[in-house]
Amino acid sequence: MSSFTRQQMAARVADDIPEGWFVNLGIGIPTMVADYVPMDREVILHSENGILGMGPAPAPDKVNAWLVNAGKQPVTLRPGGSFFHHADSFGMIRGGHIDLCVLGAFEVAENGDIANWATSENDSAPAVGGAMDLAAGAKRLWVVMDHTTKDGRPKLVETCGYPLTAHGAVQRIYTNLAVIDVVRGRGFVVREIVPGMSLADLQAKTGAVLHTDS
Amino acid sequence: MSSFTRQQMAARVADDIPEGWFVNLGIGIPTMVADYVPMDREVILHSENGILGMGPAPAPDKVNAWLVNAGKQPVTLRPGGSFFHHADSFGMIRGGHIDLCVLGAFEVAENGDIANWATSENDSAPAVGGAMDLAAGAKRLWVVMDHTTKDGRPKLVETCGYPLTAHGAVQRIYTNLAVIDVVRGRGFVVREIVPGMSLADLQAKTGAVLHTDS
Amino acid sequence: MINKIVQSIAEALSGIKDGSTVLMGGFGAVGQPDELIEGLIEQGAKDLTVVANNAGAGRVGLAKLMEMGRVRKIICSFPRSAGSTVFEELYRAGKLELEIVPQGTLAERMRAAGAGIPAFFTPTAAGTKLAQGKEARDFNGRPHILELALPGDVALVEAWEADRWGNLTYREGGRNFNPVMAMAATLTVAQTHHIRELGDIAPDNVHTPGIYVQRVVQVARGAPWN
Amino acid sequence: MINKIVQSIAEALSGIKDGSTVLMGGFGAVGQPDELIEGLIEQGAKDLTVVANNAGAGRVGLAKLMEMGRVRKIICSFPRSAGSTVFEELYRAGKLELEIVPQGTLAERMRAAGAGIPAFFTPTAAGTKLAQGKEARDFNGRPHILELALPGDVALVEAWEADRWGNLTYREGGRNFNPVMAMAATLTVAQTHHIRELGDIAPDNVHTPGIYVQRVVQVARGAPWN
Repeated sequence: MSSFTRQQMAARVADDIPEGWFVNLGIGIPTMVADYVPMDREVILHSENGILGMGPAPAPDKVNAWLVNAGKQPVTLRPGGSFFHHADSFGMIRGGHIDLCVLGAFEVAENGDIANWATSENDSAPAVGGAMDLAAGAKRLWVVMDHTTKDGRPKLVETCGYPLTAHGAVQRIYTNLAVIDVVRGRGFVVREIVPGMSLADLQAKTGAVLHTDS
Repeated sequence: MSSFTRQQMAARVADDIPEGWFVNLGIGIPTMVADYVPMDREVILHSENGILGMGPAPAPDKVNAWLVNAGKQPVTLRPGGSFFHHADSFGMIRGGHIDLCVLGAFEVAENGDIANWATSENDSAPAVGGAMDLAAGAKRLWVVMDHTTKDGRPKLVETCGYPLTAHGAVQRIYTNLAVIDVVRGRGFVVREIVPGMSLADLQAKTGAVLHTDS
Repeated sequence: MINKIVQSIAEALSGIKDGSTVLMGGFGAVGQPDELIEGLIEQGAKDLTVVANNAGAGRVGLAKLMEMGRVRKIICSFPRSAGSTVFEELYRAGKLELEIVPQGTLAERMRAAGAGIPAFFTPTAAGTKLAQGKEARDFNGRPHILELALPGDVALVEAWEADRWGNLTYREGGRNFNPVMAMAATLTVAQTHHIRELGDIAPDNVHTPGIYVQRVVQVARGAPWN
Repeated sequence: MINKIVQSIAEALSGIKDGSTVLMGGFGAVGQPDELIEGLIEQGAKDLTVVANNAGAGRVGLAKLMEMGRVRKIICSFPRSAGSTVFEELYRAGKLELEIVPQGTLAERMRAAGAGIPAFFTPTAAGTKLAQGKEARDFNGRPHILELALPGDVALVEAWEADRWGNLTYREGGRNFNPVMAMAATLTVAQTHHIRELGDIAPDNVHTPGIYVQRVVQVARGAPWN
């Protein structure tokens, strides 16, 4: 049985982002989404550390040490980009001006709850970064993650077991097996499944009921 | 019996402002204070509409229409001046970064209460402008005003009769007759009286007890 | 290609609905989007709540809009000023609602709306007539009051430069309320003296990033008062 | 003549007391005032509360300050990162107090301290573990929590340009936390790559006006990481 690669997942997310959106991409697969948005489809990338209009990673000999993304990797700036301070940057996020945020997650619940920052209640020094601001503030929150943990436990669940990042924030989930919407009052609604997999197979790897529109 | 002119009042205030202070001057006599600070004593003037480093009024043929003070009169900008938006400007005021604000007033009470924005409780459309922000936010508030109203009623009082601008905010009062400190727990303390006037004469024109340090 | 530049004032103002809250930039004449305000008169929206520092002067712009009966309520810090006769007549006649807000609280309430803060505490106006009906609480032994965010449906701002992404700069004292109003509104319309090619505004010196701006229209007029 | 420029790091940091809250600018290596942090190690103040986005890396700078036992508490958003071994050892050993704050709340709490706002409501972290012990209230039907201003006794920031009045600019991504920390502290010390003559920084493009800066020291180093 096949599954989407990380690249395919990133490309699939990129397909759904229309021109003109202001988008914040989290660390990991979300960052890769930028590589799959064609340059002539203008999507304006935001970074927590005070940047709008990030472009692709520079060639190794063209690195600008003053220009890093939220994951502290070197980036470039597109014409039309701008710099501002951290409170202004999070004002954009918290004020609902970011059209889309794409994050990784440990778990997403069928009511849209997301857990992506702490791996246990006893983890007393977890690193939250900007995740709670983004989850609470962006107009839309999409999650990209594997459908299950490495040892096969579902990451789409009825109720999150890990400490929450935000309540009811997730609208859509892109996994290595499917694209699934989180519909208020209904739960998980399957939009696409990786070729060769049945809904029943997908359900078996999912910790909550999967709905379909058909 | 003599009294200080408006120019003398403004000059007297200017004498007390040391180099390096950030100062906001209200409309009227306070604005004139700037004319009496020598240019080689660097005092940085702030204006509510987003200016630091205002200089003197321009010659009539040198007016820059983009540069006005809070009273909407043309001003100049000194080298080292800067522009910023209204929330940042009032952040300076409200955050306690302005060393001194000089305002006019209708009344000042012996506990430092100031009334300078509305002439009666029934004035339903008074114009507050930035007065409440300045009175509450500046590190020091000095008032410049005539000692009495035009019909001879005292403006230094036990309790303000007009609607308050702020509680306990005034530290010093410069009138046409005297310089008076407002000392917490003590009230009005006379520092200077216009030449030729006795303390008893001044007391007769004042609506609360005048103290002296001698 | 993103292109927020429109070709006419009418296009810039299309779709503004009756009952909207309109934020109007400027401090006195400086940084005031005069042509957009005149355009709003043409556009026809009524029952408006207008947020501005002043309540108009003379019989043009905001004063004219009020005189035409299109403004239900004014939220401002300084309604009475030289030439504010239209405001005063309407207000005395009970035809205009007024909310007086200290100037710093006014700016901060809009900044809060833009930054996702529904309410904040401030010592400004604590214990005064303008604190009536507001929640009070002491912090650090000092009285404060709770002020609410003030969002707009529309902001009309005046820029000096703009590009097709909606990035703006302002000139000198023309900045004033414009950036916070741009943050606070759902639809921000900027009139601009100059249009720049994308990338020609230095990224370190953009005053209002394009994320806050939906429409840009060039009005190559002169200085304020001209 | 106002002159905030001092001639040495030691002079720039003189008078910082034991028990101070020190705000440290930068995001990763970018905009981080490395020489001032090294200078603070020399300066000797202890029992410090440090506010920074991260909790140090390697065995230099903040990590070294912590390793020397000079830091009582860290307030940050992201303590665990590549190379944060000193933090982890001290934290596990119970030798370091930690307050985790969402990154946007951290920035906003300092901006609030600078702007005279003792507390504000935010939806960030509402209903999560980080809301424990905080006042909760609904606005517009949505849960929010009350966050308090976070002032500093000292801010250490890295500027690109500075003048003798303390006006600052930052370079590109080096701006990040620096301007809000400069606002929030009683004593703000800036290390700067370049000193400009008064008036040579364009007034429209000053990023931090000198009102927020008490001392400036030139450190003509290279780019971050160099």
